[in-house]
Amino acid sequence: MSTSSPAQTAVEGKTEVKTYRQAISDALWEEMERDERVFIMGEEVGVWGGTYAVTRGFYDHFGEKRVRDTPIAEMAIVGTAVGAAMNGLRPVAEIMTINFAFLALDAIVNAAAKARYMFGGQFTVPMVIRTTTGGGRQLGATHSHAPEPIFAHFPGLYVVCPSTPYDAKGLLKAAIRDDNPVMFVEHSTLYQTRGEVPVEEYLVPIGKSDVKREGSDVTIVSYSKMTVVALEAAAQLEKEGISAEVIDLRSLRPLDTEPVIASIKKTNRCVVVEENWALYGVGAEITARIQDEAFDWMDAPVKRVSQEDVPLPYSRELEQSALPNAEKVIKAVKLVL
Amino acid sequence: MSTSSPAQTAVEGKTEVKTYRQAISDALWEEMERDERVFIMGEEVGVWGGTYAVTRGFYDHFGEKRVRDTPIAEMAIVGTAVGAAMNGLRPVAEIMTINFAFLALDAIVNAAAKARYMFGGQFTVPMVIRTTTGGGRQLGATHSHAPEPIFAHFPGLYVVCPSTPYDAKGLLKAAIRDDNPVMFVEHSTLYQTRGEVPVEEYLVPIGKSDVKREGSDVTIVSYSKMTVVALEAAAQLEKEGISAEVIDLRSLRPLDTEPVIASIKKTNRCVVVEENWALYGVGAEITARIQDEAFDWMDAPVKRVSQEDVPLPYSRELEQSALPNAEKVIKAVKLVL
Amino acid sequence: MAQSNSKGPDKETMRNWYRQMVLIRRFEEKCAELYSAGDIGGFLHLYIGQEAIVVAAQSVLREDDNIITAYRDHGVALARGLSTKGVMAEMLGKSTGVSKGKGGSMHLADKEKRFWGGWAIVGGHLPLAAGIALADQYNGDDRVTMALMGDGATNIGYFHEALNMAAVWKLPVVWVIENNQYGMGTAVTRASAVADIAKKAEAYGMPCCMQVDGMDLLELREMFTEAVEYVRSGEGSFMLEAITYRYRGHSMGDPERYREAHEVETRKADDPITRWGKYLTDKKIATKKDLEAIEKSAEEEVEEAVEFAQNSPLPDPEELYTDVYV
Amino acid sequence: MAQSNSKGPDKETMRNWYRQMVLIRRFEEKCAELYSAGDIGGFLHLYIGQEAIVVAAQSVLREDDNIITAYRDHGVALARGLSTKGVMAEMLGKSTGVSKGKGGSMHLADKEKRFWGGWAIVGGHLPLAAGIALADQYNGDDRVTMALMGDGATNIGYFHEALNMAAVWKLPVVWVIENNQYGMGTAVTRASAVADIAKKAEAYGMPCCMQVDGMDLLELREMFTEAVEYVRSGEGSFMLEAITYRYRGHSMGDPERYREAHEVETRKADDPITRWGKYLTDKKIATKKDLEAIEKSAEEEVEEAVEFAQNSPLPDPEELYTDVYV
Ligand SMILES: Cc1ncc(C[n+]2csc(CCOP(=O)(O)OP(=O)(O)O)c2C)c(N)n1
Ligand SMILES: Cc1ncc(C[n+]2csc(CCOP(=O)(O)OP(=O)(O)O)c2C)c(N)n1
Ligand SMILES: [Mg+2]
Ligand SMILES: [Mg+2]
Repeated sequence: MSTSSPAQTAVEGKTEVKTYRQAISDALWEEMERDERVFIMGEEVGVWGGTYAVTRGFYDHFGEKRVRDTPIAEMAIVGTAVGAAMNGLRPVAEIMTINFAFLALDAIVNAAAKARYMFGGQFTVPMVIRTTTGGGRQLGATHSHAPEPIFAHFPGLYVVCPSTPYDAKGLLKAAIRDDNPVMFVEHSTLYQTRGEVPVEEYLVPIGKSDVKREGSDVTIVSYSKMTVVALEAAAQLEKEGISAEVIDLRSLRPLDTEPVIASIKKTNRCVVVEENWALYGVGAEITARIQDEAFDWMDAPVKRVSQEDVPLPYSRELEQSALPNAEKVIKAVKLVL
Repeated sequence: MSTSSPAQTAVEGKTEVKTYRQAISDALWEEMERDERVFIMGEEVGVWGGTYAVTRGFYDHFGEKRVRDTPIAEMAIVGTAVGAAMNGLRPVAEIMTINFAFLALDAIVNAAAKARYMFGGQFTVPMVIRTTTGGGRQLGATHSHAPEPIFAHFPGLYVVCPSTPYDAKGLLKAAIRDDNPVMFVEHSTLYQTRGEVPVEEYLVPIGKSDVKREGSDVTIVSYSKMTVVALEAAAQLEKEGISAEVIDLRSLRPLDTEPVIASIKKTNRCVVVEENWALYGVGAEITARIQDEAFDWMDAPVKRVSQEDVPLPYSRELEQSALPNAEKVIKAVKLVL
Repeated sequence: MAQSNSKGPDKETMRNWYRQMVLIRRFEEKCAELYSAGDIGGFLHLYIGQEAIVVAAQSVLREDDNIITAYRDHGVALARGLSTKGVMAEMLGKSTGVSKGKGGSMHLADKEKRFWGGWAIVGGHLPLAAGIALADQYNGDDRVTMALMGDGATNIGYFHEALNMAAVWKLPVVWVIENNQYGMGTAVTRASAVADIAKKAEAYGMPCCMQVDGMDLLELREMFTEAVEYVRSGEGSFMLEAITYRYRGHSMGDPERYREAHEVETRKADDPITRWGKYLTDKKIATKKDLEAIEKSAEEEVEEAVEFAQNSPLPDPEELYTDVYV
Repeated sequence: MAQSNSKGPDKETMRNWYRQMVLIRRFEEKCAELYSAGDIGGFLHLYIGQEAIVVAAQSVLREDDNIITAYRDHGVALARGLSTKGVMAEMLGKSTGVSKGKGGSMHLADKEKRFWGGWAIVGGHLPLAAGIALADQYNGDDRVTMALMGDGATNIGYFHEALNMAAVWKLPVVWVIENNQYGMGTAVTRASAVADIAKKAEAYGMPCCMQVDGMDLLELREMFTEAVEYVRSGEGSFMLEAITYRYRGHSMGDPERYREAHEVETRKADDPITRWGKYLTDKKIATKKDLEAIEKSAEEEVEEAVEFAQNSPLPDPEELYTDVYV
C-alpha cells in the first residue's frame, strides 16, 4: 500500500479530487458500511450533520442507533465509547473540537489508554476519538488550541494528524480498524482543501512519516495544517533557489523520525513547524531526536517555528501575527542555511 | 534574597532542619497567618489533615471557613478557586494528586490561565493549585503520573516543582503572593526528605533555575524528585573522578535555561533526568534549547533519562525498572563523556 | 438601576426596560449584518428572542451584585450597562473593545460593573460563579451572584459539581437556566433525561422556580425578585428556569436542520418585546409614539456604536504579548 | 450461579452466600496483614463491613451479566468467582495475578467473567458502565450491567454525565451506591447537598430504591431483584442506594480523625455476616457447626491463596513492555 501523498506524488490507480472534509466523511461512511460494529457518537453528529458537516447524511442513512447525538458531556462521550469498545463495538467518538477534549483528558488517559495495560492485556479498546484542532478563525483563547502533543505524551494512545485528503481518508480507515485507541485530529481550516484520492479502497498505515516534498538544502518537519504552510514556504524558497524537503509526521504517536533522520543526513539543516506552543511541543521532541541520532550531521541548530507563547486573541490581525506562516518558516530556513 | 539551596550551599542566617512536608506546611501556615484572603480548599484538607498530612492542624487553628473540605469534584475545586481569586481572595486549591488534575485541565487551561488575557487584562487570578506528583509507590497506572510538562505547555500558568525543603517553602510562599495562577507540584516521595530551612522568612523567586551542585565534566539537568536522583548519581560519579554539575529547573514555566546554557559552555555535555515520559517532555525542551543556544559548545548529543514509555505497572520490581534512577543517569553520563 | 422597592417600578423605569430589550435586539441584528459582511469573525451567538430574561434579571439586581454568563453574552453586557460602543468595538476586534479586542463576541466582560464575563466552554463558568459568590460570602458581603446558562449546559459535569458545591456551602448564587429548547441542534428531551430541567435542583436540595415564562418580563421579574431575595437572605442558592426561544440559529451559519421554519414563526408570535410594548400601551405607560421614539433612539445608539467601532484603531501589535501574566 | 427463580434459593445456595461473605472478610483481613508486612504495596481499600452488598448483587445476576466497580474491588472479584489465588497473587504483584501483577489491589478484572475491572479514578468507571451496557443494547443482548460506586462518587461530574446519558439512551444499568457514610474522611452530608443520595435519581428521571439496608442480605436481594428485573425488561437504568459502613479506614494508613471509635463499634454490632449467620441458624438452614466449617474452609482457601501467591514468580522483566498496544 502506498504511503505517498497527493501533495507530492502521483497516486497509483484511478483517483478523484476530494476535499479533506469529503475524504474523512467517505472513510467513516465506508467503514460503517463495512462493519456493523462501527458507529459514531458525539455532539451534533446526527440531526445537525456534524458541526463541520463531516457526518452530513449519516443520520438519515444509518439511523439513530449508529449515529448518536449526545448530550454536552465530553467525559461521558469518551468514557462511554471506552466501555462500548471494551465490550465489542468499535466506536468513533467525536469531540466537537479539541478544546473540549481537555474535559475528557482523564477518560482518554486513564481509561482509553490504560485499560489494556493495567489489567494485564485482557481488554482491547478499539475506538477512535475524532476531533478538530487549530486556531486562526478568531475564536478566542478558549477555542483555538492546537494541543496535540499533550495527548501524544501518553503511552497507550495513538495520535494521528493528517494534512491531506489522501492521508485523512487512509488514516481514518486504518484508525477505525486498529485495535488501539486512536485520537484522530482533523484541522478545522483544512476541511475545504482538495487533493487526489484513490477511487479504490486503501489504507494509510498509522505511524509512518511521509516525505511530502523532496529537497536537498534543508528539511522542514511538520504535521497537520503546518504541512500546508511548510509546502507553501518550500514553493517560495524554490524560487529563491533553495531546495526544501518537507516531511509530514502524520502521527505524533507513534512518532516516526526515520525519514527525518535520513533527510537530515542529506540536508544537514532543519526547521520544525508546529502550530502548538513551543514549550514541550513537537519541535522540541523532533529536535531532541535529531541531535541524538544525527548529531554529527547537523550543520546548524534546528529552528522551531511555533505559535507565539500567548493565548490566541480574537482580533484578526493580532491572531494571525501569533500563528506560524510561510514567511516565518522562510525566515527560519534562512537562519539555518 | 538567596536562591541557593541546602542541597549544596550553606544557607545564610539561622536555619533548622525540616522535612519537605513541614516546610510546605509552614509556608502555607505562615501565608494564611499573614493574609486573611489566603485559604485552602480541597479534598480531605480539613478534618483529615491532608492525605499527605501537609495541612495537619490547620482545620482546628484556622477553622472551616479557611480550611475547606470539598466534595470529590476536581473541576469545581479549580473553577471555584478561579472565581474566588477573580473576586479578591487568594485561594490555594489542593488537588489531592496530579492524576486527578486531568479532570480539572479545562478549568486550569481555559479559566485560570486564560481569564486575564482573554478579557484584555481586566482580571487577575491570584491562586495556587497545590498537588502532588510521581510514581514509584505501586499505585498502578492511573495513580502514578508525573505529567508536569503537559500543564507547563500553556501560557498564562506557572508550574513550579520544588526538590528541597528550602525551595518548597520559599517557592510556595512566592506562589501564594504571586498574582498569577501557579500550579505548585510537590513530589509524593519527597515529603520525608530533610534539609536546612532558614528560621527567618524568605522567598524563592519563581522562574530561576538553581545550580544544586557545581561540576565541570557534565551538566545534569533535572527538577523535582529527579534532582535528588541526579545528586545521587553525581555523588557516585565523583568517586569515579567525574565531576557533574546538577541544575535544578525548579519551575517548568517560566523555564529558566540560562544557568543550563552557562553550564554547558563549561562542560560541553548534558544529561536531562525527567520522571515523565520522554515524548514531548522536559528533556526534549531542554535539548532543543541547548542545541539552539549552545550549538557550538556541544561535544555530544544530550541524553534523556526518562520513564520507560509504558504506563506504570503495580508490581514493585517492574515499576522500579520503569523509573529513572541514579544508575541509569550514570550510564547516560558515561555515554556523553 | 435596581428597583426592588415594594412600590414597584416607576413608568420611566418600565419604559427603560423596553428600551433595553429593543437595544439588545437592534444590536444583535446589526451584529448579524456585520458578521455577514465579514467585519465580525469567530462564532457569533445572538440573543434575539431571549431579551426579556436578562432585562428582568438585571432589573432586580443591585449595581454591586455579580453576573456571569456563557458565550451568548451580548444581552448581559448591554443590560448590565456596558457601553454599547465598547461592546461593538469588541465585536470588531478593536482596541477600544471592552476586552481590548482580545476576547471577541464570546468573551465580553467588565470588571468595574461586576460582569464577570462571557465564557465559551459550556458549563465552565458555573464553578467560577460559585467562587465569585464564595468570595463575597467569605468577606461577609451580601452580594448575590447571578449565573446564566443554557439548557444544554445542565448536562455537563461542571453543572453538577458546581451546583452541589454551591449547595453544600450555601453560596449566594441564583442559577438561571435559559431554556431555549435546544443546545445547538439537540432538543432538550434528546439530551436531558428530564425535560423539566428545574427538577435537577432537587438533586441539590435547592429551591427553584420551574418553567417561568421567559417571554413575560413581569413574570420573570417576580420570580427573579423571589430568587434574589432568598439568596440575599443567606439561605444559599436558588435555581430558576426560564422557558424561552432563540429565533436565530445557534450561531451564524447554523443550517437549522433540527427545526421547521413554522416552529420558529409560531414562537415569534409570542415575542417578549412586542408583549411588553403592548403592556406599556395598554396600561398607558407609554404611547405608540413613545415606543417608536425609543426604538429610534436605540437604533441610533447602535449606529453610533458601529461608527465608533469602525473608526477605532486595531490593537497595537505589541498587545499580543501583554496581559498573559501580571 | 444466579438464583432468580421464583421458588427462592435452596439451602445450599444460602449457605454459600455465607461462605462468600466470610471468604471476603477473611481475605481482607489477610490483605491487611500482608500490607503491614510490606508484601502488598500501593493503596489498599478493604471491603470489610460491606460484604452483603456484593454477595446479594451477585446472587441475582446472570453469569453473562456485567459488573464493574471502583478501587474497593476485592469483594466484587471474589463474589464474582474469580479465583482467590489469582486475586491474592495480584495483591502481591505476581505474574499469576488476575491482571498479571500489573494492576494491583485497585485494578482487578476478569474479562471472561465479565468483571470489567476495579477503577481507581473516582467516577471514571461510570461512563464505562454506560458504554458496556450500550454495546449489549446495540447487539440486542438482554444483559444487565451493574455499576457499583461509593457515596462520594455521586458528587463528581462523571456521575452526572454518565447517569444522564444512560437515562436518555435507556441503557440497561443498575447503578448501585454503596453509601458507607464517608468518602475518605468526609461524611456524606459534608460533601453531598442531599443526604438521601438516591434523590439524585430524580434528576435523571430514574426509578430507585432508597436507603436499602446494606447489612441485610435478604432485603438487598429483594431490591436487587427488582432492579435487575426492571433493567432487563428494557426500561432503562435503575438506581439503588445501600446504606452500609466500612469498619476499617478508607485505606491502610487512614488516621481516622473523622470518626470516633465508638461509632465504628456501634456499627459493627449490626454486622451483615453475623446477621446472616443468625438467620441461617434461626431458620435451621445451617447449624453453628456448619457455619464453623464454612469459616474454616474459607480461611483455608485464603491460606492456600496466600501460599500460591507467595510461591508464584514475579512478572518477567520484559512484561513491562507488553500490553501497551495490541
Ligand atoms: C464543553 C463544550 N462542549 C461543546 C461546546 C460546543 N457548544 C457551544 S454552545 C453549545 C450548545 C449549548 O447549548 P445551551 O447550553 O442550551 O445554550 P444555548 O446555546 O442554547 O444558549 C455547544 C455544544 C462547548 N462550547 N463546550
Ligand atoms: C477523581 C478522584 N479524586 C480523588 C480521588 C482520591 N480518592 C480515592 S477514594 C476517595 C473517596 C471515595 O469515596 P466514596 O466514593 O464514598 O467510596 P468509598 O471509598 O467510601 O468506597 C477519594 C477522594 C480519586 N481516586 N479520584
Ligand atoms: Mg439552549
Ligand atoms: Mg463512601
